Parts: sequence; C-alpha cells; structure tokens
Amino acid sequence: MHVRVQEADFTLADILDGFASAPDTGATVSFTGIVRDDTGDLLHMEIEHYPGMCEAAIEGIVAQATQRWSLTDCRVVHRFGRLSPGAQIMMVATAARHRAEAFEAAEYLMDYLKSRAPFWKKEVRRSGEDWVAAKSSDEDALDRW
Amino acid sequence: MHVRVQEADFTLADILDGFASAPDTGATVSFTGIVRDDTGDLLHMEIEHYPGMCEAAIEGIVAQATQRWSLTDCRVVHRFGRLSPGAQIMMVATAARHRAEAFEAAEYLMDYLKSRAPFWKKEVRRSGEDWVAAKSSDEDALDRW
Amino acid sequence: MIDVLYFAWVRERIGIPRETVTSEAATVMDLVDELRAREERYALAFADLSSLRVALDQELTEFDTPLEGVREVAFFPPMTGG
Amino acid sequence: MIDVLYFAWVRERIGIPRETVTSEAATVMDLVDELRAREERYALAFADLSSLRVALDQELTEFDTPLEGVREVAFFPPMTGG
Repeated sequence: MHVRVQEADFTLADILDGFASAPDTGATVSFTGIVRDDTGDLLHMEIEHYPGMCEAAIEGIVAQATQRWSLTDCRVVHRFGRLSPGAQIMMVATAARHRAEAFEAAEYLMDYLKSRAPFWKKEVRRSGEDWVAAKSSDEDALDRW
Repeated sequence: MHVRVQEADFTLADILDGFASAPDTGATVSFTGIVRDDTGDLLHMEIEHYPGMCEAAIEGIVAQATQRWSLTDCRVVHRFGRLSPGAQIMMVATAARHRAEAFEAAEYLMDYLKSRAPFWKKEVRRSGEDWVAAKSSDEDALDRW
Repeated sequence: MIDVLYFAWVRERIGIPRETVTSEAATVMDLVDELRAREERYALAFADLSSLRVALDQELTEFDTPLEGVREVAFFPPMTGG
Repeated sequence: MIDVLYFAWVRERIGIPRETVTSEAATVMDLVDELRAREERYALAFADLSSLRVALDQELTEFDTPLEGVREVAFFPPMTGG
C-alpha cells in the first residue's frame, strides 16, 4: 500500500489514512503535483506509463529515501491516463523524526520520480499536442543527492 | 481563513478544502508537525501562545512567503493548549507554479514559525516538566533566507 | 499605564501572566530596571536578558526601544513555534 | 525471442507499442542496429540515441549492455514523471 500506480484520482485523506502513526514521528511532508495550464488552451494531459517497471522503480526510490533519512513512513501515488487541467497527477508523503529529514526526503523522492520513474507526459492543446521534454535541470537536480 | 490559531485539532482534508484551485498551480506542499515522544515518558505537551500577536506574526510571515515565491495559495494552522503524544501541533500548506517554489516556501514558513511566532512548548514528562529550549540552529536557519 | 505581559517561564517565575504598571520608563530597558528593583522574583526573571525577548504592541523589538505611545509590553523566552 | 517495448514518441514513431523479435544481437546497440536496418520508421525512431533511454527487464541500463538472458527490452525518451 506504500506505492500505488493507478488511473483513478485519489484524496490526501485516503492516502494518508493511518500515515505516520509511529510514536517517533515528529514531522510529515506531502507533495502533490497538479496539471497546470500555462497557456489557457490545455485540453488535457495524457500520461503514459510502463506497467511493472513503474512500481519497481518507485519502490526502489522509496527504499533509498527511507533508509537515508530514517523515514518512519513513506507513500507515493502516481496516476496515468488522461488528466484534465487542475487534476492531481501524483503525490509523495514522508514522515520522519525532524522536519529537515521529512522535507529533504520528499524533495529527493520528487527529483528521482521526475527522471527515473517511467512515465511520459503529453500535453494536448487546442493548438496541437506535444510530449513534455525532460529538462536538463531535472537531470542536474539528481547531482544534489 | 488562511491563518488559524486554535485549540481544536484539525484535519488536512478540512484545511485544504478548496486549496490550490488557481489554474496556474502545479505543485502543493504541506507540512505537519506532530508531538513526538522521544523518551517514552511524555505525558503531554503544553503549548502557550500570545493571542493576537500569533495571528499577526504568522500573517506577516505568510505575506512574505507569498510574495517571494509568488504563491498561488498558502495556509497555516497552529494549535495551542494541551496536546498528547502523536497529536498534530501545526501545519503549513503552500501552492505554487513549480515544485521548487512550493518546497522552499514551506521550509521558509517553518523556519520562521519556529523562531518568530509567539508560541512556547512545555514537555510534561513522568520525570518532570520542562520548557523546550529554542535551538541556536533554529535561529541560524533564518540566515538561509 | 502600560500592560505588561509575561509568557512561558517568565510568567512562571514572576507568578502572574499580566499586570498593569504605572511607569515613567523611557525605554524597555528602563522598564526592566524598574521591575527588577521591585522584588526578587522580578530580579530572577530578568537576570539574563540574552535569554529574553520583548514585544511592543505585539511586534518583536529590542531592549533599547523607546516606550513612548506603547500600550502593551510582553516579555518572554525565545519562541518555540512550529 | 525478445519482447521489445516502445513508449511515448518512440512508440508513435514506430507505430506499435510492442513486438517480439528474433535476434542474435549481443548488446542493446546490436539490437538497435538490427531494428534500424529494418525500415525507415525504425531508423527515424533510433536516429539520435542521446535522446533515448533503454531498460532491460525493467531496469534502466546503457546501450552497450549485453542482452544475454534478457527477456524484455524497452526503448523510450527521457522520463517525465512527477
């Protein structure tokens, strides 16, 4: 239940049910990614994924983060399929003893999910459709860790 | 409704109802602080606050963060009174166009709330009670900004 | 007439959460000296100013700030919010 | 017999999401060369390897990795998760 790859929407309340109940948890951080419409003509976003490898890749990233920051809990949800502007794309949640650990682990998870989890985003606009290009800054972000 | 100082508990779902509905929001981050029992003998935490100044101080910090990171939404809740181990103490939530802004603003809010919002924590243990001392590292954290 | 508020261990040491004082103090420091002179418990609470913070009308400030026009002074230890 | 999977614009350019190929390729690069030689659409999809990534049995790897024992090869552009 710690990693979910699904087409359906999710709620924070649902994902965080029972989260961070360990007595040594002092801080939790959650991040949610949302379909943003920069130009006002986005019809929807299409997220393609590699079933099986997604889950394995995310679980590997979660295991790394959990060990490095001694997380007391960690959850990741990532959606695929057709998403409207404003829709939730994914979320991560981390729980740790102190706030710095919870924040760092959440940022680490996001940096690795961006570049190492097999999802591909296509933006379908009134003016045409385009695959979202990976940014070199996303790859560079990994050097921080 | 963006800043609440209250004795009652809260739920993320309640606080984040209608949060980040602006179309240019691409990322939201939330942080929750929880009463941690390090030694296993914590009876409760007592949070004293300065009514009026709390709200004003937090609103000032929120205004700073909102401007600096062009936040599309921002909420802060901070509790006072008697809190049991495992209870939620406070939360912040930030919404921005990109993830780096949402993360940085949330960390900024936390750093400033720690040292600039008039709350004082007392830990009541079986072995006695003590005011939580401010850490010099908390003050140093502000230099980052 | 100034309202003086105490929080956390300052409140505990002095024994009351607030009081109204009549004072001609020009600065926060002058007021601290007047309070120190009153009773042992005040002298103890204000023994080490480096461990104290002060707010005037709910704004954090320094001990050398003038008190003119101020209605509310609060003394407390460094804050531990969040 | 190796299952070969294509994602995102690689899939669109080649026109199919997956296929099973019979190949004696020793490395990923050898397999890429075999595919390129097949048809124009493959040649186009594999024109610039710097814009491609490859996974063997669902693990990210490099183009010079041997294929021995591998059951599934996937080609795709840099990932854009999160």
